[in-house]
Amino acid sequence: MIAELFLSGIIVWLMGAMASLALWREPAAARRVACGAALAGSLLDLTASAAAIFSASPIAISLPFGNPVFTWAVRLDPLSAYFNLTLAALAAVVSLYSFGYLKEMEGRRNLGAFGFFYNLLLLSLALVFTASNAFFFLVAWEVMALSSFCLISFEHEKEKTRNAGVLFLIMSHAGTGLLLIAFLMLTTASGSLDFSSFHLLASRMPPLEQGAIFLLFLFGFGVKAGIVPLHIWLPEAHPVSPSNVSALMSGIVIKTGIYGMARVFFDFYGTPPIWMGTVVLGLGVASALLGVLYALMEHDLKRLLAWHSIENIGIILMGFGAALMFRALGQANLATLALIAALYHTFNHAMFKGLLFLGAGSVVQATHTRNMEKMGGLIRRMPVTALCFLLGAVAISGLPPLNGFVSEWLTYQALLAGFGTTQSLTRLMFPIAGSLLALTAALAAACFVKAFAIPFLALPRSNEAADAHEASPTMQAGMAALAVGCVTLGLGATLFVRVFDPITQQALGVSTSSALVMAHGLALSPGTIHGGTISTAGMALLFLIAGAAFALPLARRWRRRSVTGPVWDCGLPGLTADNEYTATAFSKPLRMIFSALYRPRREIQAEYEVSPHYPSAIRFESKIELTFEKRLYGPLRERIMALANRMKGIQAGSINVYLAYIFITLILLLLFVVRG
Amino acid sequence: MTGQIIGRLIESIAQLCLLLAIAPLVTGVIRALKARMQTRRGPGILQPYRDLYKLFRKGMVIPETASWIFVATPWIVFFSTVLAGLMIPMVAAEAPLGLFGGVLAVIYLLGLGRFFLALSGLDTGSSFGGLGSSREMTISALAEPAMMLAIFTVAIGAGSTSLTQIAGAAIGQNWRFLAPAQMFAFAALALVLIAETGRIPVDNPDTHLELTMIHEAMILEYSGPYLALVEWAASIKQLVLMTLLINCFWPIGLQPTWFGFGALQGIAWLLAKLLFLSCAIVLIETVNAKTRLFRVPELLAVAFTLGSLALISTFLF
Amino acid sequence: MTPFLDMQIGDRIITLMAALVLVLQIAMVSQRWIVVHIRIFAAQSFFLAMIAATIAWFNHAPHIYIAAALTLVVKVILVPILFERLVERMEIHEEIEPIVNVPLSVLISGALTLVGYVVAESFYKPGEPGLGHNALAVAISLFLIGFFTMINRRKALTQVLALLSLENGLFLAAISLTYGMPLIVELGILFDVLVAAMVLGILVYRIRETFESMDVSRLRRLRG
Amino acid sequence: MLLIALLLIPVAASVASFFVRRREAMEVANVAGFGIVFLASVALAAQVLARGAVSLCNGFFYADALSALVILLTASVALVCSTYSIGYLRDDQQSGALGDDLTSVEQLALLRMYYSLTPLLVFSMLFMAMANNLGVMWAAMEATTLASIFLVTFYGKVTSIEAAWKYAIIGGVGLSMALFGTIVTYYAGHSLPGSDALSGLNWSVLAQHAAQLDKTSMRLAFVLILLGYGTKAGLAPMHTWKPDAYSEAPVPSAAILSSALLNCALYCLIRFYILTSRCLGPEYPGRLLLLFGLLSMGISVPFILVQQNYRRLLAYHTIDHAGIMTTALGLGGVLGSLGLMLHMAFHTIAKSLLFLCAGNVSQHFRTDLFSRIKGSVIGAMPLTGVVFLMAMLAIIGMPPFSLFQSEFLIVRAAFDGGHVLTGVLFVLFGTGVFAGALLHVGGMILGPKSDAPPAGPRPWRDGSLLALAVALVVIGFWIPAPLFELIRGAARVVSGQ
Repeated sequence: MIAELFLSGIIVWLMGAMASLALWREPAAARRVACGAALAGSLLDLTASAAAIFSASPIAISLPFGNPVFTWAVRLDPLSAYFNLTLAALAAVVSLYSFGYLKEMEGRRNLGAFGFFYNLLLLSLALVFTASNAFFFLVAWEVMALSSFCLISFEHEKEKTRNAGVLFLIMSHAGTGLLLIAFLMLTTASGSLDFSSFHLLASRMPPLEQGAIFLLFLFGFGVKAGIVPLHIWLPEAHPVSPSNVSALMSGIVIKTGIYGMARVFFDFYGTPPIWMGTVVLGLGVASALLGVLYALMEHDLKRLLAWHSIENIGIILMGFGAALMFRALGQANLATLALIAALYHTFNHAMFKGLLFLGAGSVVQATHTRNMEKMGGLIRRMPVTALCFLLGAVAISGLPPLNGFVSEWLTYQALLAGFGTTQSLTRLMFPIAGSLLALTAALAAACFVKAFAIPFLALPRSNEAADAHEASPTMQAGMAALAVGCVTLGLGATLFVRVFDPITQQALGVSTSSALVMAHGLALSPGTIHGGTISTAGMALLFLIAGAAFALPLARRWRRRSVTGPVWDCGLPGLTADNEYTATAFSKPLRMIFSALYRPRREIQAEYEVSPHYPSAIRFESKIELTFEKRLYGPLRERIMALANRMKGIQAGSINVYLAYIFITLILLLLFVVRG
Repeated sequence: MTGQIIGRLIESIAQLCLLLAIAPLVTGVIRALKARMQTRRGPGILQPYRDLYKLFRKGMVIPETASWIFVATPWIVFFSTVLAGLMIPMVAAEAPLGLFGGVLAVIYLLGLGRFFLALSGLDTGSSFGGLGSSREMTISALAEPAMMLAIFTVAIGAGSTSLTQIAGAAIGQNWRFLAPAQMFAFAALALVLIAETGRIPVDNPDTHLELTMIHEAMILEYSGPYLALVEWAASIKQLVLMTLLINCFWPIGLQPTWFGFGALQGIAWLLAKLLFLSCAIVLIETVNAKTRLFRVPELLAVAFTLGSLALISTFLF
Repeated sequence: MTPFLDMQIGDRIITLMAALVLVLQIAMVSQRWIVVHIRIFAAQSFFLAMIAATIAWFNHAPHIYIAAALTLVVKVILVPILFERLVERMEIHEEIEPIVNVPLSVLISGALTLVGYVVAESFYKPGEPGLGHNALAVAISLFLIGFFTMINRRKALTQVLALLSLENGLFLAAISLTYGMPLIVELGILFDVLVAAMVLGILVYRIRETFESMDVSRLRRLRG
Repeated sequence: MLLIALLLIPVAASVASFFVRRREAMEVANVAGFGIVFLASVALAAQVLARGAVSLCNGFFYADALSALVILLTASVALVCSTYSIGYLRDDQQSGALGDDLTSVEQLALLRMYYSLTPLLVFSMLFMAMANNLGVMWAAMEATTLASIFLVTFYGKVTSIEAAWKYAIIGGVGLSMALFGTIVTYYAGHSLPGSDALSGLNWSVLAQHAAQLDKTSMRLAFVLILLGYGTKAGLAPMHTWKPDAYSEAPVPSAAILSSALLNCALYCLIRFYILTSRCLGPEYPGRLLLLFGLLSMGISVPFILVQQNYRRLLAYHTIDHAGIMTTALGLGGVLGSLGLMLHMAFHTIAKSLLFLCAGNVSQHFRTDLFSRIKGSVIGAMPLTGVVFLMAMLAIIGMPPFSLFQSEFLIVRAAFDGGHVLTGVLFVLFGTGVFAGALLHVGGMILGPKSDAPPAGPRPWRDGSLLALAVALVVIGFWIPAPLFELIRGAARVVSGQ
């Protein structure tokens, strides 16, 4: 039954892809078919994976493709099903949103091709999460990369877009190379390509190979997940693609890297040596911190969100790292807690990052710019979008009572409990990581004050912003759905954690949701001996009561006594948008405090008319330096290109030289023959 | 079962009243002491109550550029602060709403309030508001890791982030705070408290010079009842943090439960300790001058170092 | 006369002529005039044909006679005539200027001969009829020296000649090692050589036409 | 009988188009001839599948699965290229690309040369594939060179003559080394019974008694053969002629050279590899092949990274893939040889497709340089653009296209065989090539629409393009069972098990 549902979902996506490609001459029809099929397929997949998580035994299906050498086999075990659930939940909403979002493009762009690749992306994602042998996994993996590439470079007439797409595909392919090596090392050991033959295999290998495979997998998947320092493609590629695609990219595509790591760390490895966990934890902290720090300096709304994806991937990796370390320390329960925290955050991030990107999409479509400095005051023109975006911002900043808070709280609990698990110096890593997580969260909050306030609040900063209009109904519906998702995942945490039982059972042989839920499902506890508890539902309840009992009546009473007046403008008549605090100004203190990292450059050009004290116009520009791009990748690229150019001398055009190559080779080989 | 719930309810209401009642008092006391230290006569310690009363009865001016965020913020700030206040042990080790969240929840609830306060600062479009929000978010972000380290140290001692557990573990061993780890953590948390409550040398609560003010700049556009709410919330937040500090590190007189005469004794102890801490704060405020904004990170770096020292010393001793 | 004696005489004769062929090859390396170059090539091919004939005589292998005859026809008569015609039509007068100067290239060809002998040694098995391994050494040396000459020449035509002399080495190897390949193979190979000579001749002609020179070291437009 | 037909029809086509007067007649002769050849080759494949190796004229002709596969691939490429070249040459004739100052008679002469040489080229390739005698095989190989030289000089440009010269000289040297190798092989077998007969050089015979061959001679022979046929296959460092020849020849001929002729050269290598590995064990030839294979792959990377001419880019891709297949051969074993054969089939399709796309582009934009292409290909001619990008992605080993499967097999073979370094280098070079190709081709195909007029209809060219494109896509998901059996049979021939 589940198998049929899953397969039908796949088939619907396939049909949608083909149909919309066939309809490329009728944009409207193509759009409806593409989005409709995507939506239907997602719903089918949603039910299938929801059922599959709790099904007694994994569901194995073999697809009728390939050739005698390679089989295209998929298996839905709880882990796959969970990620599939994330995918389907997000994809359904995004497809709904796309109905309205794509309408703008009708006639201007080839929606048939878009629909094709869009459905193909969903299809390949589902297959990545469920592929059950190394070969097919890589095929799905690359198809996913390919369709993402085509969607990223959908607006390929812009050079920035082209470069971003190419950079993405090249880096992703390099990562695939690492994966290929790692998988084949395992295959050589097990003699089969099937994932089931890799189960706990890696831990049985000699330490050196074990470490090599681990690192290969970590970086191979890390490229896709966008961990520092392999992240450089992410802030380029996510902003330039259409916003519904960005939502998918940030929401789920980068999660394939997380899925791969989960699969490797908790399925292929039994009890890994502790250094592995340490490495992952360290990378997680670095990604989280750098991601948010760069996000703070960003004034391109979508780029800012892209940087935050790096940050959240870092938070997820902290959970993984902790889980690995706990496993090495033999703390199955704590490992479970950390794993749950990571997986929970994965789902949450899919929700609120999807929501934020959809919101950004509506804003960009309304204002025709991605630059926050040109927006402002949108909360009046786009109230629904604003509300949804606000909820997303609160959620991603990890503030109660929404879902981001719950998963970050679980992460804290795991890190906190870690201190007691060992006497060695490594225990210090846990609290340090915890405090840096706190810093990250606080900076994220600061960043989202900016990201919400500058575009949505105060006065519009440009004409486009002034006459922006609210998004179309389907788009609103999509955003609203995700907002509701964020709220429910926050308040219903105690219900949702039960989902993890089968996964942790499969991965670690522990299922703890009963220990996590307290006070009849009112409160959530880390399940450690006497850890603290939280009850997001309780908080929300109190807020509601208080609001209903005091806020509303009093507010109504006070409104009678209130008048509206102008803002205090220091006596200078008339407050205009020019007086407003800009995003650049908002992030200035942090730019100065972290200048060691940013190396900011500023240019000020002022034009004077009368005296130098009264400039008629001032142009202020402030740039920061992206360290990795400038210090690591730039030089690397130049080196390689220089080397290649030098090697071109081999083909210098002289036939005598060409003959000489052959001659020398011949002599050498002859001597080799005689000697050997 | 129901008995428990009712018990919790009573505790909560009691603590709620306590919070609302003595929060302005603490502010008042601090102001008065400060005046005395500066050999001014200064306002009486009940001045804050008068201010609130007056403000609540005034009308108010809503900026025409403001959106519903501006109106919603005071409520959210107030409620989240009060809710945080109900999660900490004040009189009894048993925090009334301990079930709803521990120390992390407290911090994040305060964070929620700050988030919306900053939004409202930017909502009006006045550049003062933006200035205030930007500085507030920056400083609080930098304060966060130090606070978290200190709290971790304490929580590790108690093996829990539940304040009930922490305080409970502290009960009885009244001189525990002499342990190096505790002292470092205390120092760290104290510095954070100064930063969070916007006191000299980080911020100056009673000035309206745009160069120096942070918190005041954010709420510059508020007037009447909403200003009252925000100010009240600010003083409650200050009370909460102070209580957190003293009851975690210095649990003398902390009662096991709210019921019985112990409660009164507990309240007395609480007030005494608050008074002591206020004196300390006043001392600090008077002997220091407000530092430049870009010196604040150094202060918080010190706090962070103290926090990590605390950790390491728990690790050593 | 016993076949044994014949064998020895045959060996002597063959070795002698092989040596001559080698000398001619080195002479080609040091040669400056194209026409003489062609003639030396003809002479060399003639001696090869003779070697073939001798082998055929002493080993009673009639089909080698055909090979010998064909060599005579193709390499001693047809190809040289073809090339001399070409030289006349293109009125080439300038002398060959090699890339490596003459004395050095002669030394190098000496060294290559050494290599040839070293390689041939590994084939020498005392058990076998002696006829051959000397000749093989010469063949390999011819091959290598011819190759070196190709590298060393600038003129298209001389490169072709060098290529042909290099193939002479192959021919010598074929007959001396294995008393000739199967006939049809020989025919095929010789036919190919002939066609190759013609094709290359035409190419040389067109190069001359388009570049007003035969200097192939100037053909350096296609790079990278 | 089939074999004879396969040989006679191309000759007939060649002769026919040499004597007819009108262009259409030549076109018909070519297309018809290659059509029949294709059918015959399919029939041959079927026969081989049904009854194993076919042999004729007491073993002078010999066709096992390996030959059948090579013949099939050659025939199909020839057919597609013949249909393509109709449109291609007509376009050239109208646009005056044949040479501006040519009279119609001279143009016709050029066309005649093309249409009569191409069948000869195909003929010699087929002949080589079914010749049992190694000497004859060599002769046929030399014939391919001779037949293709004047295809390279087709445009009569300065550069094309230069290219032809390098092709001829280097090819000549290479083949003489191959001949030397053949002679030594013959010598190695001269102790066998009946060696001085014609069959003494028959591969089938030698393969049977490979064990008795003289070891030292085989060592020498294999080295010479490797260098010789390696030159034709374009293995580094004997690859230098390739970019020149491929970028100067008319596109259809370049397509044939880079796909079919490469197969033929590898075919010869394979035959000798089998002999040598049976005589000396697989290590000795294996290591040498790995060396040259990896070297070729490595050398092609920098040239692809900084290439400015897309036809030369394709040429370096061919070098890269020659390296890949040589590596596969060197790895040997069941996996290696299966990977090799699959890759040969897949590469033939993809590479010829790429050249045909390049032909369309260069005829529309009148340049071979990336920098000179204004706007984007996909804007000017969507079909070509899409297919080009697709084929490029396929050739750099992107799933779901088929080449990924074969390369996966090859790398797996490397790891299974313990050649970890080989596997790692393989992946490394693969990534390098991927990056280079994507940078250039992506930039060329994608981009804003140029204001230049879009290309008109090109039924012949686009038809051939589409046919190959469909084949390329389909084969990635599903290989017809008989074809797969044929490939597997060929792999068995290589691995001997």
